[in-house]
Amino acid sequence: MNLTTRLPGLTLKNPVMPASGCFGFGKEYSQFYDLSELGAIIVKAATGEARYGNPTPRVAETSSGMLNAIGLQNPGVEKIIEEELPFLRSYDTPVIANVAGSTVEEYVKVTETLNRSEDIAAIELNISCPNVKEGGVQFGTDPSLAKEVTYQVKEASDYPVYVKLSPNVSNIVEMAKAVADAGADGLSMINTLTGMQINLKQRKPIIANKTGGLSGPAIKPIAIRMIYEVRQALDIPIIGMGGIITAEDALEFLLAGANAVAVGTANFQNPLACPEIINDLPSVLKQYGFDSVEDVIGKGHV
Amino acid sequence: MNLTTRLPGLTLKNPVMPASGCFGFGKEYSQFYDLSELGAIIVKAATGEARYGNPTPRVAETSSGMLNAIGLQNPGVEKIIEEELPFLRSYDTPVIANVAGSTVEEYVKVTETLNRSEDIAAIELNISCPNVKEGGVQFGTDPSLAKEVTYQVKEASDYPVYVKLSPNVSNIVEMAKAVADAGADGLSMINTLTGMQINLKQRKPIIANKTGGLSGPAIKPIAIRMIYEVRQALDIPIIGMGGIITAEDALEFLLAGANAVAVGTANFQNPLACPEIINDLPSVLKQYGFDSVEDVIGKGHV
Amino acid sequence: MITKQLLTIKSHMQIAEDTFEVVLHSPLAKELKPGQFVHIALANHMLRRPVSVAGVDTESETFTIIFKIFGAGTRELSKFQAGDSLDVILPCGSYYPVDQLEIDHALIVGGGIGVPPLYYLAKTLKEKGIKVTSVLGFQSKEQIFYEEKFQALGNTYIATNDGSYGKKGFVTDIINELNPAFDYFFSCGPTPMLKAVSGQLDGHKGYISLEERMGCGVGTCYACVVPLKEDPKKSKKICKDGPVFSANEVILT
Amino acid sequence: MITKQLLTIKSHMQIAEDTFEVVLHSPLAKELKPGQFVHIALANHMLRRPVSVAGVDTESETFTIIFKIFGAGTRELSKFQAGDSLDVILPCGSYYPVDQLEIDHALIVGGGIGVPPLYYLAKTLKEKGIKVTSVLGFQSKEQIFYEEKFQALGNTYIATNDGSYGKKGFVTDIINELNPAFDYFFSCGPTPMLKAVSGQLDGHKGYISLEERMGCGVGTCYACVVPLKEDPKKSKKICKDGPVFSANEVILT
Ligand SMILES: Cc1cc2nc3c(=O)[nH]c(=O)nc-3n(C[C@H](O)[C@H](O)[C@H](O)COP(=O)(O)OP(=O)(O)OC[C@H]3O[C@@H](n4cnc5c(N)ncnc54)[C@H](O)[C@@H]3O)c2cc1C
Ligand SMILES: Cc1cc2nc3c(=O)[nH]c(=O)nc-3n(C[C@H](O)[C@H](O)[C@H](O)COP(=O)(O)OP(=O)(O)OC[C@H]3O[C@@H](n4cnc5c(N)ncnc54)[C@H](O)[C@@H]3O)c2cc1C
Ligand SMILES: Cc1cc2nc3c(=O)[nH]c(=O)nc-3n(C[C@H](O)[C@H](O)[C@H](O)COP(=O)(O)O)c2cc1C
Ligand SMILES: Cc1cc2nc3c(=O)[nH]c(=O)nc-3n(C[C@H](O)[C@H](O)[C@H](O)COP(=O)(O)O)c2cc1C
Ligand code: FES
Ligand code: FES
Repeated sequence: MNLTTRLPGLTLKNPVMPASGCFGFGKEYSQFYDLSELGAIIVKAATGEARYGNPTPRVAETSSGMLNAIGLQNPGVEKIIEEELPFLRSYDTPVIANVAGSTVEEYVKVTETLNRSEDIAAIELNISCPNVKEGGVQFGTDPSLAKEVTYQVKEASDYPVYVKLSPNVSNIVEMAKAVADAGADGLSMINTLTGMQINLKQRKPIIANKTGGLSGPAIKPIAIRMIYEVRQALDIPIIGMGGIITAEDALEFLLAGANAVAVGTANFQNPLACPEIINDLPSVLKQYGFDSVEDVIGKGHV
Repeated sequence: MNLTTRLPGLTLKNPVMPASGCFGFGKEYSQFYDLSELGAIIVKAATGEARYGNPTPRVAETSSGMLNAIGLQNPGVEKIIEEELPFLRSYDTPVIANVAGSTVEEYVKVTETLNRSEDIAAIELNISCPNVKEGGVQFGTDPSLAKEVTYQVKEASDYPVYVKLSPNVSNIVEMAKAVADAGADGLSMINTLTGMQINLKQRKPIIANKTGGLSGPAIKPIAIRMIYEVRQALDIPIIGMGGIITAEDALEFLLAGANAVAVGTANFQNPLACPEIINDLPSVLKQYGFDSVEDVIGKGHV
Repeated sequence: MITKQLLTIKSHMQIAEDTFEVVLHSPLAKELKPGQFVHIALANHMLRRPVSVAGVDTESETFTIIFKIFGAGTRELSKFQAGDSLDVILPCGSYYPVDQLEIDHALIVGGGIGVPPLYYLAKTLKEKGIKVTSVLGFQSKEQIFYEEKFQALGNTYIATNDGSYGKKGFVTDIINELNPAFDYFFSCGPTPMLKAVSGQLDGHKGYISLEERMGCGVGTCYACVVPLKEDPKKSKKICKDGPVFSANEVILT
Repeated sequence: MITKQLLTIKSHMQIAEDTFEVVLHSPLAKELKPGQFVHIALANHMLRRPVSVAGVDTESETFTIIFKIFGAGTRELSKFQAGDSLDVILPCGSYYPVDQLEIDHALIVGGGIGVPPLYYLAKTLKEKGIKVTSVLGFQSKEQIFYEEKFQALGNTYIATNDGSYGKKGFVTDIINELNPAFDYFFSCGPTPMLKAVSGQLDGHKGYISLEERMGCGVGTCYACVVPLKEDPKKSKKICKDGPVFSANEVILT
C-alpha cells in the first residue's frame, strides 16, 4: 500500500504527523517509538522571546475532548533552533516549525530566524492560538489581518508556509481564501475552539486563563466540515486535524480533502497513537477499497 | 429548596425546559411523565407555511454528540396553533414558541400569527438554524441582520422575545449586543455548531444535507464559554443550553450566568432526562452550598 | 403505553456470522406486536439503536431480538451477556395489522437484518391458521439464521448473493421463478430490496417495513421521515407512524 | 525507560472511606522509585489519571497504588476488579533522591492522598536504617489508612480536621507541639498543606511532591508547570522534572 503524500516542500512517507503543542520537540515520545516512523513532526510553537505562558491549571477534561490554555510557553525561537531541533536530525522525518507571535513583526522575526535553521522543512504559521491575550487569535478571525501576516511571513520565509486556521469564525472559506491570496503554500486546519469549564466546587473556571482551546474527538465534525468546505472552494493543500484517534478518523479527513493529517490530543491518551494509526492505515484503506493515500484525498465529495 | 427562576414574561417553578426541536410539541414525551413537572416547554420551530425539511438521513452520531439537519420540518404556524398547542393547555407549564423563517417578513408573519394564540408565554426567535438553505443562519452570523430581524419581531410581538444565538461566530458578545440593542427581552444560547461526518463506505457525507448541527455534551464547553462571555458584558436574561445531561451540567450553566436551562439531545438518549434533572437539582444545589436557583445564577464569575 | 425500562438479558447467543439472538425479560413483552421495534441505549453512544422484535413468549414474559454487527453500537451490543441489563424504550412504532386483514396465504419476503421481524410475523400468521410462504435473502451461507424455524411455519426459499447456499441471487429471482400464490405480501430488508420487491409485486396488497437513522425513536425529532406517494411534500415518521407501511403508501428513496 | 503497558490487577480493595488500594503486576515494578507516579488510562476519559506509587514488591513484580474517589475518573477506577487490566504509563517523574542524601532522621509529613507515596518512601528509608517519624493528616477518622503500617516504621502521629481521631487540626499543629528532631523532611499533600509545612519548616532541608492537572504526563504539553523561586519567569514540569522538588526550588501558588 502506497502511503506517500506530497505537499509543497514535503514528500511524506505516510500522511500522519503529530500536531503542534502535543508532541513537545519530540524527545519524550522518542522513548516510546522510533520517530522515523512518522510522516512528519510539527513541533511546539516558537515565539521571538521565551514565554512563560499562562498560570496553571492549564488543562481540563471535557466530554470526548479537553481544554488547554498553555499560552504558547516555549524557550524562544533561538533556543529552539539551538537546543531542541538538532535532536530531531537523527530521525528520517521532516520537521515543521510552528510560528507564533503577538505582532506581525514578531511573526516575521521568528520566521527569519527559522530561515537560518536547516533542521526544518516547512513552517506552520499559527494565527489561531486562542490562549494568548494579544495577537494569535485576532489574526485568525479577521481576514485582512490574516492576509497581512501571511503575506509578510511568506515574504520572509525560504520555507513553504502552511497557515493554521482558527475554527472560531463564521466563514472558514473566507479565511482560507484570504491567506491563499496572500501566498500561503498550504493550510493547517483546525486549531482549537474556544471553550470553558466551570469548577462547581470552586465556583470559577477550571482553567486559570478562564477560557481554553477545545480539542479532541468532540470537535471532529467541525474540522471535517471546515476542511470539506475549503476543499470545495480552493485547490490548496491541507493538513487536517481535530479529534483524530484512529486510522478510520484519518481516512475521514483524507476523504474530506486533507492531503495529510495531524494528531494532537490523542497522543496524551495514547503515546503510541501516531505509529498505531500509521500501522493500521494500509488495512483500513484496503477495507474501504483504496489503493493508496493519494487515491483517497477528496474522495468524500459528491 | 427554591427552584423558582424569573425571566421576562416567565416565572418558572424550576429552571429546566426541553429545547426546541428535541421535544416535538410535547405529546410523545407526555407518555413518559407529567409535563407539568417541567419549568417550561420550548416547542419545535414554526415557519409561515408547512415545510417538508431536508432529505434523509437527517441525523448522525458523533463522539459525545450528534449532527442533525432536520431543516425546520413543521406543519406551519397556523396548524401548530390549531392542532398542536391546545394539547399543552392541560399542563401547568408555560410554552415558548420557536419562530423561524427565511425572510424578515416571514419571521414577522409567524410572530403576528402567534400573537393570536393564548397558549404561549414567550417567543424564541430562531435566527441560528444552520440547516436551511436560505435565511436562518445568515441572520445569526451577521450582527446587523440579527438586529434588524429582532427589531421587527419585537415590534410585532405581544410576547417577550428571546433571541436564539448561533455559536458559529467569532464574536458572540457582538451578536448578543446587537440583538439586545434591538430590544430582545432575553437570549437563548446556544444553537448547534455546523459539522459534518463522512460515511467511509459510501464516500459521502452521512447527512443528506451534507452538513448538520452539532449538539450534545461535545459542545458544552463552547456553550459555557459563550454564556460566560455574554454574562460578563450584558445584563440580559439567558436561557442556556448545549450538552446538558445531568443536574451538575445544569448547575454549571447557571454558574456561567444562565437564568434557566434547556435540554435538547439528552431527551433522545433518555426520555426522562428533564424530570430526572429537575428531581436531582435540589440535592446537587445543596451539595455545592446553594440555597436556591436564583442564588446560583452567575456565581461562577470571578 | 410506551415506556423506558431496564431489562434483564435472559440469554445472549451467536446464531450466525456476526449475528446474535438476545432474549430479554419484560412485563410488557406480551404487548409487543410483529413489526414493532425496541430502542436500546448503549453507554458511550449518544443515540439509541432501533432493533425489531423477532419473537415474544408471553408465558415467560420475554421477547427476542436478533441483530447483526454493523458498527460500533451493535458491536457493543454483541458483548453483553445473560444477566446484564439493557436500557430499552418499548414498544415502538406500528405493526403489521394482521388482526384487521383477511388473509389466506401470506408471502414473506425478507433480506438480512430484515428477516427477524418477519419471523415473529410469520409465527403469528401461522398461529392464526394462515398459510405462509417465506422467501429470504442473505449475503452468504454463514449469515443465514432461523432457516428451520421458518421451514416449520411453511415453505421457505433462500437466496444468497454469492450463491454459497440456496439460489444464487436475490429474493426477487426466487419470486420470479416460484411465482407463488398469495393474497398479501410482507417485506422487510434493505431499501434497494424493498424497492425491487414492491416493484415486482406492484398491484398486490402488502406491507413493508422501513429503516432510517433515528434520533428520538418516539416521534419528536423528525429525523426519520419518509415522503408519501399521495403527496411527496407530506411525510410520515418511520419511528412512530412506521416502521410498517402499506406497500403503496410511501416513496422509497 | 518510560513505557506504556497493559497491567493486570492482582488485588483491588477498599481500605478506607472512598479509598482503594490496588496492586498491579509489571516487570517494571522494581524500577519504580519512591515519589514517582504512574499515568492511568480510563475508557471514556480523554486524559489519563496520575497516581503515585505507594509500594513495590520486587519479588512478585508488583506495585501498589492507593487512591481516593475524587471525581468521575477515580470513581471508574474504583470499580475495577482483580483480574482486570489497566493501561498504564510508567515510570513517570522524579523521585525522592534517598540514595544521594545523608540522613539520620527523616520527618514525613503527609496529607490525604499525599500519604500513599510517603509510605513507599518511609519504607525505603527504614530499610536503609534511617529513623522515620511520620505526621499524617486526614479529614476524618473514616479516611485514615495505613496507620499501623506507618507505626511499624517509626513514630506516627495523626491529625484529623474534624478531630474524630488523633489530634484535631492540621499536621502543622502536631509538628508545632512535637517539635521533632530531623535532618530532612519529606512532604506530600494538598498545596495549602505544602505551603504551610514548607513555611513552618523553612530553613530545614527537605523535599516536597506536587500535584497539578496534567495533559500528557510525560513532559510534552507544558500543562503542569510550576514557577521557580530563583526566577519566576522560568518553570519546571511537574510530570517530568517533578513531582518531587527540593523544598526551596519552586513557588507554591
Ligand atoms: C425500525 C428498525 C428496526 C431494525 N431492526 C433491526 C434488527 O432487528 N436487527 C438488526 O440487526 N438491525 C436492525 N436495524 C438496523 C440497526 O438499527 C442498525 O444496524 C444499527 O443501528 C447500527 O448501529 P451501529 O452502531 O452498529 O452502526 P453505526 O453505523 O456505527 O451507527 C451509527 C448511527 O447510525 C445509525 N444507523 C446505522 N445503520 C442504521 C440502520 N440500518 N438503520 C437505522 N439506523 C442506523 C445508528 O443507529 C447510529 O445512530 C433496525 C433499524 C430500524 C430503523
Ligand atoms: C503526581 C500526582 C500523583 C498523584 N497521586 C495520587 C495518589 O496516589 N492517590 C490519589 O488518590 N490521588 C493522587 N493524585 C491525584 C489524582 O490524580 C486525582 O485525584 C485524579 O486525577 C482525579 O481524577 P477524577 O477523574 O476522579 O476527578 P475529576 O475532577 O473528574 O478529574 C477531571 C480532570 O482533572 C484532573 N485532576 C483533578 N484533580 C486532580 C489532582 N488533584 N491532581 C491532578 N489532576 C487532577 C484529572 O486528572 C482529570 O484530568 C495524584 C496527582 C498527581 C499530579
Ligand atoms: C495541549 C495543547 C497544546 C497545543 N499547542 C499548540 C501550539 O503551540 N501551536 C498550534 O498551532 N497548535 C497547538 N495546539 C492545537 C493542536 O495542534 C491541534 O490543532 C488541535 O489540538 C486539534 O487537534 P486534536 O483534536 O487532534 O488535538 C495545541 C493543542 C493542545 C491540546
Ligand atoms: C434534532 C434537533 C432538532 C432541533 N431543532 C431546533 C429547532 O427547530 N429550533 C431551534 O431553535 N433549535 C433546534 N435545535 C437546537 C436545540 O434546541 C439546542 O439549541 C441544541 O441542540 C443544543 O442543545 P443540546 O446539546 O442539549 O441538544 C435542534 C436540535 C436537535 C438535536
Ligand atoms: S426518530 Fe425522532 S421522529 Fe423518528
Ligand atoms: S502533563 Fe504534559 S508537560 Fe506535564
